[in-house]
Amino acid sequence: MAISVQKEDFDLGQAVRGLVGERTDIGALVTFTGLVRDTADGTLEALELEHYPAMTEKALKEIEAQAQERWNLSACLIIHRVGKLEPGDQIMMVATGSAHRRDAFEAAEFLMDFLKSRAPFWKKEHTASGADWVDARESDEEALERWQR
Amino acid sequence: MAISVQKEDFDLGQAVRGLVGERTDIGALVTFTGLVRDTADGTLEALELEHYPAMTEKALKEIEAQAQERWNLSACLIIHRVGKLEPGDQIMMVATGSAHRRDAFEAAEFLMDFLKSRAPFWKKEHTASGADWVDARESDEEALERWQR
Amino acid sequence: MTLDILYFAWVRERVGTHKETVETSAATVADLLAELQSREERYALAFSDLSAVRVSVDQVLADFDASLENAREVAIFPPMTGG
Amino acid sequence: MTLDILYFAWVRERVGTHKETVETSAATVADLLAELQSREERYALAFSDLSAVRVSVDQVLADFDASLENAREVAIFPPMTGG
Repeated sequence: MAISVQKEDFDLGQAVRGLVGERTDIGALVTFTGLVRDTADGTLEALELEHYPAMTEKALKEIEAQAQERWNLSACLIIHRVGKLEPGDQIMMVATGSAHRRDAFEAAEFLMDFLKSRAPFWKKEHTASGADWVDARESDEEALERWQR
Repeated sequence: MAISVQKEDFDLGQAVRGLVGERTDIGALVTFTGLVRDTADGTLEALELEHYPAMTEKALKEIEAQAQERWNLSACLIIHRVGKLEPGDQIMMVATGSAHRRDAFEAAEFLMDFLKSRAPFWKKEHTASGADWVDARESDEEALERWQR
Repeated sequence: MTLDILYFAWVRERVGTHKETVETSAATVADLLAELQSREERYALAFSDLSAVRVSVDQVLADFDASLENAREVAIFPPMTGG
Repeated sequence: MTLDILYFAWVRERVGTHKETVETSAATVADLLAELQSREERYALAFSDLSAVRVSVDQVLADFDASLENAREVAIFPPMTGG
């Protein structure tokens, strides 16, 4: 129910506290944080995130609405950063709160699987030897298939 | 690789920052936080957590070792509180970090399924009308079965 | 009709612009792409492998055979890599 | 042999103590439970429904037919409710 696309970093604890607030009906809260992972040879200088602003919010709201429809969620949050990040930096997070853990876990995985290949973000890796757009992974498309029912 | 049983509250953001540190090989970090959920009629005054100290650390280490064996985990954390808590309070958390999200998600779910019914904690609900030990749930035993292979 | 076309990531780099406004009578996304490809080499290059290209019509993901009737904005980009 | 026995949650409340040391020659956990049950009403009550009781031997979960050979500490408690 909260979506933010931002350049600034975020604090996981603060985000979750803001989401839960004074509520006492949430028993289970799952978060996923995506971090900038260095290349295997340790040469990553920066990860640049481009997005399609007019579409991003629409896409994230649609993905969130689908999660709300499929699971009993009391709370849901998506934060995605854009701009230039460094290895180890936080890229994005989702948080899902529910009465029970199964809903929270499944909804968080669902959000991530859709964010990976259905939200209009593109990543470019900058290394000493140049810059390359990150290829979409076959496994990310496969991950989506299990939610088709 | 880090286990703590404590009376004090914890901060999700701080816990995760401590776990990740300066590492740049973690692309995916999943957390689960268990919160004190009020009863359906809103009469919960406190949740009391009892544990078996000599066994707790052994059990948590064993559960964590199993997770490490089954998934590629770069980082793993379990914090479990004991004592008297109020509705909305944080009870416990796990965090799992990995290169890719599937490992982090599955390992976190595995840890939670085992913590629920294989770690020596017992919960007692205090309401205006008295105190009752929380019954183990059939569904928690069923949740364990899917990890048996 | 008048259509805004947006390009992202390496499609943007190959086409050489982020956004342009075109006059077209293309009925579908596929028609539009073919029209652009025939117009200039840089489009032909950018869309040479259609399996590596995704499109949206008015900010909603669409197939190549999607109709452009009443469309205002088309975007062309590589498979998304969010999260 | 001398054995420390620990009780938790409602088992502790029904038995009325958290920890006691007993002299026993019980060969298995089941033998030990039967011995305690025959000793006093409060044990009989606490262990009346064995399907609601779990045990550990030296801090490791065990079955009722687990041997007590070389055991130092047995704990008796309801199904755990962590997390």
